[in-house]
Amino acid sequence: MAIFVGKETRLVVQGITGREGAFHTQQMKAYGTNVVAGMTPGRGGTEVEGVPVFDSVAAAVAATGANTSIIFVPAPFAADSIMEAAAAGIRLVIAITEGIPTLDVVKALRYTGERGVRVIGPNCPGAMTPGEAKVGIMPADIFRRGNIGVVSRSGTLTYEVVNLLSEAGLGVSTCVGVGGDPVIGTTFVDVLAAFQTDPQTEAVLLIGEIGGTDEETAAAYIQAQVTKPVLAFISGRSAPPGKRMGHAGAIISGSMGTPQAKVAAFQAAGVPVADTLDQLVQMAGERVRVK
Amino acid sequence: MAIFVGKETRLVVQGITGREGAFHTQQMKAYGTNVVAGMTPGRGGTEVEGVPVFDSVAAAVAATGANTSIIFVPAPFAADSIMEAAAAGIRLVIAITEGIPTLDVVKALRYTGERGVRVIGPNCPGAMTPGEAKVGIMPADIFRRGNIGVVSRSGTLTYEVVNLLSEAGLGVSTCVGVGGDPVIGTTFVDVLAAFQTDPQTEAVLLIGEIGGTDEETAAAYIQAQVTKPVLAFISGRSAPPGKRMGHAGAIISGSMGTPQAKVAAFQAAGVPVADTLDQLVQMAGERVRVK
Amino acid sequence: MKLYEFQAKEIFQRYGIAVPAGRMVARAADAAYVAEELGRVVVKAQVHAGGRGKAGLIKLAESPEQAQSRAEAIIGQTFKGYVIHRVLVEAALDIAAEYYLAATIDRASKRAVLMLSAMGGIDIEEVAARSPEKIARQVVDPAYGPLDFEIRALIAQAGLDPAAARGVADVVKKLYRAFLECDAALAEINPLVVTSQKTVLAADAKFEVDDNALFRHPELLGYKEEAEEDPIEAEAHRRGVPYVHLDGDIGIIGNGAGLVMNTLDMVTRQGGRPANFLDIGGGARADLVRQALEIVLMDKKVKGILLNVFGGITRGDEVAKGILEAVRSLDVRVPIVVRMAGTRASEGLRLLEGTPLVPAASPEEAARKIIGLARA
Amino acid sequence: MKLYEFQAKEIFQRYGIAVPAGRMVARAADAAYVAEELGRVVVKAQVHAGGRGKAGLIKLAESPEQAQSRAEAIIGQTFKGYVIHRVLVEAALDIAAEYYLAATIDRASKRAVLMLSAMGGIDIEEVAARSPEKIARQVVDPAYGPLDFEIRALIAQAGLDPAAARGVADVVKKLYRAFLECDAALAEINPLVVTSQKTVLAADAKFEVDDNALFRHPELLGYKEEAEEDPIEAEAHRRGVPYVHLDGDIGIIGNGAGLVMNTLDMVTRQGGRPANFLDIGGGARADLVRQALEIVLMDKKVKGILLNVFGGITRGDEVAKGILEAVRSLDVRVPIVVRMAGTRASEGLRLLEGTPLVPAASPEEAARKIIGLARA
Repeated sequence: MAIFVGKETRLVVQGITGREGAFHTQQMKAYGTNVVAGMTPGRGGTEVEGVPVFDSVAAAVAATGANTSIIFVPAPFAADSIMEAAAAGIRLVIAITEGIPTLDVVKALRYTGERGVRVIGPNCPGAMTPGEAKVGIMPADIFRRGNIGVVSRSGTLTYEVVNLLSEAGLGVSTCVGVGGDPVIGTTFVDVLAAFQTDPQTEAVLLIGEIGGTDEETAAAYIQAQVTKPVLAFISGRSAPPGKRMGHAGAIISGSMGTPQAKVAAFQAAGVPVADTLDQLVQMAGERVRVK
Repeated sequence: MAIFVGKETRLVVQGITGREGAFHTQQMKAYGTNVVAGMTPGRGGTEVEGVPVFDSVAAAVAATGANTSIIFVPAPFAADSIMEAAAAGIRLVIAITEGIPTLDVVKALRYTGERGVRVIGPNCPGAMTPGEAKVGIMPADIFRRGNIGVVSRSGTLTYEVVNLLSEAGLGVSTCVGVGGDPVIGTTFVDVLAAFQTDPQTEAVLLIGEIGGTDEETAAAYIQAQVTKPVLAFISGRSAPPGKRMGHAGAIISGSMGTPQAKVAAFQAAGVPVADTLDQLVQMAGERVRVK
Repeated sequence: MKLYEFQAKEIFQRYGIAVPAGRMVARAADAAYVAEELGRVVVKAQVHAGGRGKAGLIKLAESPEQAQSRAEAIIGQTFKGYVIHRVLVEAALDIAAEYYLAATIDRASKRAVLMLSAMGGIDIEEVAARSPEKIARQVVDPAYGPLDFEIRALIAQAGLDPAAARGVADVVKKLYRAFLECDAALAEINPLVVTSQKTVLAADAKFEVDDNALFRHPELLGYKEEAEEDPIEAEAHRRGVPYVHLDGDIGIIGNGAGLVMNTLDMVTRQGGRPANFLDIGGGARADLVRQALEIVLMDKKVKGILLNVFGGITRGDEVAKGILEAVRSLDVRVPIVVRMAGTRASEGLRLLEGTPLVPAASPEEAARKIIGLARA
Repeated sequence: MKLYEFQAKEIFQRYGIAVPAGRMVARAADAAYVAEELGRVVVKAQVHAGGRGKAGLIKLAESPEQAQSRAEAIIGQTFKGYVIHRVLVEAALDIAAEYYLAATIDRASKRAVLMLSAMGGIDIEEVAARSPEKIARQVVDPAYGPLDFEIRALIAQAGLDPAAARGVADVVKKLYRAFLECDAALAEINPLVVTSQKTVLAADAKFEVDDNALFRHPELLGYKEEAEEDPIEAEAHRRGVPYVHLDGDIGIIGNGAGLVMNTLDMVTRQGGRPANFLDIGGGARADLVRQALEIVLMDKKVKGILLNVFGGITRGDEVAKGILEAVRSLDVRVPIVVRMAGTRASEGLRLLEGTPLVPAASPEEAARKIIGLARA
């Protein structure tokens, strides 16, 4: 295990009987992820992809010792599912679901927060430690195992980076998509802190985007706490203010969240900022020895 | 200090400018309680009984280092006052106010609970360690310092016991009125736990009453955890079911809260139950050496 | 404040909980009129006491004529001390299942608790006593309200028909909202009926509001007028005096709820029967004592009064003066025993010597004296 | 979803926040009629864009005639790309103080935040940039909502007139309730006016609803109809396609918001101007690609389209087949460049050879190619 997910992961899939849930359960199992249980209310006792389904997360945890949950539950019910996982003793909840109302997320994170449960997402591609476990929806084929930590607010853009890394002969320790929503459970700083203490990770690629101030906070944190090399990229530099570019979080409001501010913050913190993903990967190659 | 209040108490009086607040501030000061601040929104900068008044508890704490609060704020605003005290860093809140809506108390105790703040009451006479501090409304004259801990759900009935103790030449370590409401911050068990570890206390008098199951819980706790002698008395034995005898908490509903159940629980736990207060005090005298 | 069934159902409807079609009537003839419209009906006495079914106060009527005769039989009856003035006439339901659902305060957890049972329609106290495991409970964290997964667990634990689960879950949420927003002490549906068409309705309803929260519920004040049935209690509450009417003949007045409760115990212990509970609270100002005596004497059964006062911060001698002043301003025709304790109690008792007030030094002595005098 | 000022004020009124008397009108003559009733009025353009005051779109009118001429001058104007169809005609206020009040989401604390400032009536972004200490903030714990003492601290920190504190506190509570219960992303009052009679009113109002929560707000759907002003965006949203209309001439389609955003960056970087943002999401099924192309081509300014797809779990060659199928079913008259990456991307690109679709291997190459083709 590099960070968050790995061989120790015992996964319960919430919403396993849905189309997405079932498909990705198959994909995750095929990759070797230890999927121990599924959960859909009213569907307890059945099986999906050979995985036993339970009526509640509590029952799944009791029967299988699941410690990690992935959420494919539809948006109106997803926040409740996050809280159910936390109440059942799950320690890490990865919420893939897109379109959860923000105030539902606020409530769910208040709930998980006081129970010390980590949430990644929502509206994220999940987390993956190549060669150990994939807890998410990322295409496994493009990943190579290695020593570069990747953290990103975007899904497909992350795949693109990972693909370029693999093409360049570089590999990933853990890849974490933190999600594109304005309110998310795990931020850049949380992931950077984990990479900093992870022996497998030698450098970190951070894929930020416009909106919010997570990148600025990350820059300050890197300067104060991170000794490993971090390289950054900011997406959405051409986006006009006030327009929401798909990600609910990617919106420039007033002077907040501009790409200029983010680039400046990283540069002030000594973090090189690449102009393109190609350049980012090239810079990574210069800083990391390939094992 | 025996328990909860003593020489270390630095008291802020919330609602100090009201009739009750001002009167009892004078009484508490006269007893020697270290009243360091008062608080009433909009009255900051004034003085009551020589005590400086602040607009907020936060300001009072910052200026005076108050660590304990007593609440005389009218019922509609009292729960907010309890939360304000907890937010400002006060560690013990004694809520005298009667008639706070139960759901307000539920909310306030949720708030103080997650901050590790103790609340005594509401609807209680407070706590008093004779010779050190009086944080409440009990008549100080009747108290003698000694080694008997007193805990009670009732106010005047407690005074009666204390008075009888004094007449019998016995004294009190700390007297705690936990309050007559159905939902209270500090229960018999909490107070018993504190008395058990208090070197000054040699025996405990517990004045219970009908309603709820605090007495039954206390009986089980005493059997398991308390080595000091405990003597009990149950008030309201003649009360008919379904009638609320002044205390909102003192109501027998169905099979819950009957005096028979409480007496039986204490007896099963080896706790003698007195039939009258005179008898209670007499039993106490037989068990405690007078210093 | 306890509400009548029909009032509780008004609140439930406001929160979207379905109830049977029905009308409240005070005249038996009107019951027939309602039954004309609704067909087969149930005629239900509106009274603040449980056990109506066993007492024959809930009756099925197959025809308007029968509805009228049922109503005639019920209206005017006295049940557990309450005169029945009205009946609720409701469409009879096509019942597939009867559940029990309630929200109340759980003292132990210091939170609200939801209770659900498949054993609906019968006395829940009996279920609680005999098979407590049949009542599923879910404590509600006030920070979040009842969460969907908690309600699912509650329903599963109670063992309800899974086909009814969604409908019941919906009622649970609405019941909690009504409980919270109306500052209830109890909100109960027994039975919660599932019809053969799988609709879920509150067939009966109990609702009790926290009196301390009435100040912020002007919308419920209309119910308050109707709620009080004992005329002396009603008058006492109008004057802001905590008075509970009991059925004995010894009036009890004291300062402090615990002290008064204990005084009742003492009188009962010595063979007397208290006529009431009355707490005058802190101190004992003359006007308050006067009010208290007036209220206690409204009960014509009272043959003697025991005044039990603890001189606390207010000193005993001052309390005695207040009592004397109050008693002198009234024409009291029954004996009064005054027991006084606390600060300067002996000085206070001395002041009563030579007055019609009989002093006593202990509760036992006071109880013995007033019982003797009342019997004389 | 952004609401118009008059809609936001409807919501505020529903939650008990006072607003000036007023009416929304679409014809200038009606503005005179409203002014007859209200006297001195303010005529305010209803448009989803800030800075109306500076642009002369909020005007005082002393008489009905002047109100009509003000409305005539405003209605029909185009402001920041929006045509103004309506004006709100409101009674002019007797202003003693102007404050700023808002509730929004604070990403850093992951909670709602209340913002209050004595610097009301002006551009709050300017205040935030120049003197951030003038804006008092209170993060709201969702477990409790804003507590009275927190609101008092907020008002004290903002340095408001203490005489207005109680009235403002009341509005703060109501604003938060509206924010919470309507699932708002932003609820703003600027200025919050205190009149010389010390009444507190929302003189202006902004309200933005979280689109993800609209499913549980049927009561707000009426506003949605009116909210969309760009016809192509409206059509895209009806089809459930995330499309944002921009003002360039290169249509952009891709899978994944981050990828599309980056594609826009690439085109801009190479000197092109994107006509839109369009995310087709996971995979690339033929019908979805077809829908996307139809929507992008509704914009007649589009001179070329860049399709940027990452073959992830769906393999590149399958994606290419989907795209080919979609394009063949449409009569596309502008050049299309397809850039493909990820799993089996080279196989996918090979399939496009010999078709009208122009393959590209990198975003840079794709951007360069489509800009060149569009200019040709």
